[in-house]
Amino acid sequence: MKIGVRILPKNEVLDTQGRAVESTLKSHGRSVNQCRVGKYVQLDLAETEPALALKKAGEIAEFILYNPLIETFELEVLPN
Amino acid sequence: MKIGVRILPKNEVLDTQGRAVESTLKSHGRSVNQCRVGKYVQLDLAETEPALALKKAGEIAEFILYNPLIETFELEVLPN
Amino acid sequence: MAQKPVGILRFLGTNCDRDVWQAVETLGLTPRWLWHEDTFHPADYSGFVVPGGFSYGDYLRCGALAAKAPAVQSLSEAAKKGQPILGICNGFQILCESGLLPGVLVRNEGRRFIDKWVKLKLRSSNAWTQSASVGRELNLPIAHGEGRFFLEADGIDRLFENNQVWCTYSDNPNGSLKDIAGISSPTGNVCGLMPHPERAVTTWMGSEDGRVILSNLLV
Amino acid sequence: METEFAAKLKKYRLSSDEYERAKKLLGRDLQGLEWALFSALWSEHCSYKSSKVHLKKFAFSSPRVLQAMGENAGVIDLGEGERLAFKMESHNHPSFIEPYQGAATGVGGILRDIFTMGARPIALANYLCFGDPKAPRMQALVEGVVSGISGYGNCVGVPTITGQTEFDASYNNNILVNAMAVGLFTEGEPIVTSPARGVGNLVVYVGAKTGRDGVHGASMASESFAADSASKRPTVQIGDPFFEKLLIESCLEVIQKDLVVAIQDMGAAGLTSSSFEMSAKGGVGLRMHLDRVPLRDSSVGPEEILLSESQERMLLICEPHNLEPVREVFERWGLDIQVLGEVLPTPEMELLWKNEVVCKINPALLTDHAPMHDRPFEKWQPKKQVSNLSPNGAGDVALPAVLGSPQAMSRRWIYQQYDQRVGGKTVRDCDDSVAVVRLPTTGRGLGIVLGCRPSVMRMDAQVGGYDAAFYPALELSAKGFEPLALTDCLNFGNPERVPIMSEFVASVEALAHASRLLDAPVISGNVSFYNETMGVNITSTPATGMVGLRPDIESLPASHFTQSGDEIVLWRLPGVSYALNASGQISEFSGSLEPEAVALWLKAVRGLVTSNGSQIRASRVVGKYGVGYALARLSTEVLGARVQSTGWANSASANPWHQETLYEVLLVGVPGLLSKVNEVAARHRSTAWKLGSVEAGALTLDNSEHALGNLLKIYRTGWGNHFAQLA
Ligand SMILES: Nc1ncnc2c1ncn2[C@@H]1O[C@H](COP(=O)(O)OP(=O)(O)O)[C@@H](O)[C@H]1O
Ligand SMILES: [Mg+2]
Repeated sequence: MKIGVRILPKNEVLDTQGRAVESTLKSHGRSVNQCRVGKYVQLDLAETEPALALKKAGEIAEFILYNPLIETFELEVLPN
Repeated sequence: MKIGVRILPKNEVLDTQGRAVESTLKSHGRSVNQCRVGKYVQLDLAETEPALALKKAGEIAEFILYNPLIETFELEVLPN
Repeated sequence: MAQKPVGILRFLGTNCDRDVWQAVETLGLTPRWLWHEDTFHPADYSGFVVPGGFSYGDYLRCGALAAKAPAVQSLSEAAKKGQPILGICNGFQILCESGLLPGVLVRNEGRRFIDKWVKLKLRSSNAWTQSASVGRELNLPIAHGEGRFFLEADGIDRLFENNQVWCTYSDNPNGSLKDIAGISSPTGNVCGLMPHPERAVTTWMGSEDGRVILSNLLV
Repeated sequence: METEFAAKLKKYRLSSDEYERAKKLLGRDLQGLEWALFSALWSEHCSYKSSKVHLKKFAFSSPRVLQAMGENAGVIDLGEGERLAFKMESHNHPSFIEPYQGAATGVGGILRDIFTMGARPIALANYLCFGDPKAPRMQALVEGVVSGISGYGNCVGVPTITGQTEFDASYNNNILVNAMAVGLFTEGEPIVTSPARGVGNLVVYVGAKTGRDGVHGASMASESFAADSASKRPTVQIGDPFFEKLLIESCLEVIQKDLVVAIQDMGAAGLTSSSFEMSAKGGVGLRMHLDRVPLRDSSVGPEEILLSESQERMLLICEPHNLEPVREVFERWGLDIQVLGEVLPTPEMELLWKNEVVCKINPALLTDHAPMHDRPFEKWQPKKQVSNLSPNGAGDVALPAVLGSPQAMSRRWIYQQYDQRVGGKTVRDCDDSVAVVRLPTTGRGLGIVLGCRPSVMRMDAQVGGYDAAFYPALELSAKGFEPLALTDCLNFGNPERVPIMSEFVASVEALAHASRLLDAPVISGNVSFYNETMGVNITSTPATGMVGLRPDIESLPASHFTQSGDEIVLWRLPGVSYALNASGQISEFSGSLEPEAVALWLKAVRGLVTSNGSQIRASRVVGKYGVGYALARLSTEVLGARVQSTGWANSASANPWHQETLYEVLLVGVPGLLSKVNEVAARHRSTAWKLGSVEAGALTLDNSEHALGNLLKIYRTGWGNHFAQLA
């Protein structure tokens, strides 16, 4: 079962990448209100039950995928 | 309106980060079948219509967010 | 009695390990490798250096993958016992990710890797700076893409109150909060530093200022 | 039937002549995998079919050369147990398609050539040619290439300590990305080569798994770019510097423990070229079970396995009893290892798929019997030579204006992204015109410089070929280094065009002649033809990398003024003279080079520098934009100079400060320096003049005074003006 992990920089952390994308877009006349750039991790797990897979993915995220000082994460079950 | 852009390395392209994360997880007894690491971009757009926002986000993704030679992307409408 | 050896940690992708080895030898001390997969007895060593480089390619977040290694568990024991530990550059990032030091190092404000000589100021004394050198200016090279120190605001204030900010940039190259180049644990034995003292231990390298820090390994 | 055959020829990029040749060698038609093998190994990239006849001109024997052309890299003996391996290679086409990965994998590839031989990489350098900063995609190409080099080199832990960056519209659609790597063997460390040996020994695959990356890459690099090249893109090769670092450590460990018989990296045409070369050179056969190759994706078939250019992979031969110790080393470094087969007594490559022989062929047919072309060319005739330079040939070129131009401006934006000190051996970094590494066991100085000036090549390919060796040799000599040896990367357009081939031959012959005169052999190199896009050929660019040696690193002359009151001496051996116009072009030149005289004079320059120790405090070779520019580059925030043009200026020139003569050097030292130079100058039909002295505050050329702060500002802000998107 595949689980997606969306990791985004916290609001109070300066997101240098997001800022760079925003300013490039602006200079090309494609303005956006805001752009945040984070990470996306796709985990393919042996678990076949969504609940179990989400639990395991959550543990993996806590273990290593994100740093709570600067990031937040969300999980999503992906279609196969 | 907020749009999420999931960017992942193409399947046939080597994912250097995913490979390293996968093997670290394995060596800590948290094995996964596969792990792919990409980017997640959250765009906050002026558009309020989902269809229009998705169209604009798609254009922005093509313009700057992803490299078609090595990546693929998917869009999702995010709750406010 | 000969001094106990200095332990140098090696992870997959560490690349300043030989440079630290060379600097430790230059000081007349005996270096020893500590392999990431193995635990060790802290008491067998007089101090530890976690060298810079790109452990695990800096993938995911720099230092994150290395922070989980068995050798880091032994290093935590050494930290608790009050032994001197210095993390340089990626070594600093590893110490932060493993929780041995507070905060985190994120991408430089200008997003690009920076290699240059910088002027630094030593601000407090700890296991890696003697009180005599507080206030001193140093000239050391930096080489990093992710050297911007970050911690939420009250955390930063506490660092200053506790004298844990021991080294600052005179001309901030990377957007680091409060010009921070190095911090220490509350007890002062665990220190992190973004610049590379091991790259400045002989005149032909361009500066000998790295000795001001590394010579504290001599007990 | 006929059209199907034609389509196959096209797919495998074989000409009908080449097909006939292959058929004759085999005594039958090509079948199965043979198409892929001939396609890869007979490509220009692997076979050097258009250049081989001329590359032979580089050969000359020197006791210093331990390994010359033909191996992964050349090796020279530095004496005292220290030996050096180095080589330069191009990654032009991949970098134009995907600049970050193209440049990164270029660095990875050249490093593998070095450590496969058992040398530890100690330095990287890069030679970059970009188009007009305003050309389409150029800002993104510069950004991508530089971050690719920095991303790979920094992570793998090898310092990038010098380079050269050129801008010219001829590279607008075909940039050049050449990377050089230098590796060191210390006392007792073995040099390993690639010939397979020992019947029954194992053929072992190590490193990354194989994917479809760059399938048909080698044959594609041997074709001109068409407008639709996007549609022909194979899967982009992704470099993993982290994996490369593991490969460096593990390969050096098995080599130093003497566990391997031969080793070869899988570069262009991957497993095919590595295995066929190992087998052909060793005069033995190899049996390889292709289905044992570790795959990233199980659907990859035998032909793709043979042609894949997945990065960070090696093929090695070891004795069966050493397999376990070899496995132990690679596994400790976290790398896969897989036995593919064994060494056979007869020179025959035997490829199997699921235990069935799918190809059996004599490897020499593909390597030694590859076609060789002696492409038509014309004897060299200078086209821009005049008897006297026209007074305004260079147009109006004031020093400040020149300093901010793409050709002249500071390249710090580039090299500030490179780790220049990892390894702890860097004495002089990218800030200097000559990079200097301290050899760790003997404390001697190793100097590294790149050469080839496209502006001079555009002026005259023969003069440019000489200059590609003489200019870096002079830069080394002016710092007291003895030039030892060269590597090259010959970047040219379409060799099937006579003017291009003529420039190739003229410059190769000049370079070969200069290298013989300098006693600095060309020990390795690379040819990149077909740098032609939509009919436009690049400036012929035979890039070079030269190394030199000094017995110590004490009193190494600086590259900037160090002390007020120092005497500034211009020492010239008159030859060719010209002036660059503001856009970096040379419309005419006068005079001619006397190569023998240049080589002797270079020795005199080095002799003077080394015998005067700390009395010569700084030196700089006069180059682009003449003496004025050289003085500006010697100036610092505080120290400039007051200098006069009386006596030494070439009369016809409108602006003496702007003219360049091949060859001349500025020496800066304690007062009385001129008389020291004069003691040797006359013996070489050369002349020296005192231009003036180092002075604080300004650079004053005759009567025009330039504030130092302003000059530096123009020099440093040039980058931001021309590359506003990157600043
Ligand atoms: N691509 C590059 N990589 C690393 N260093 C470079 C590169 N291009 C230029 N440099 C460095 O920039 C400096 C200035 O280059 P250049 O203008 O050619 O002057 P110089 O004549 O002093 O070599 C040199 O010292 C060179 O080493
Ligand atoms: Mg140069």
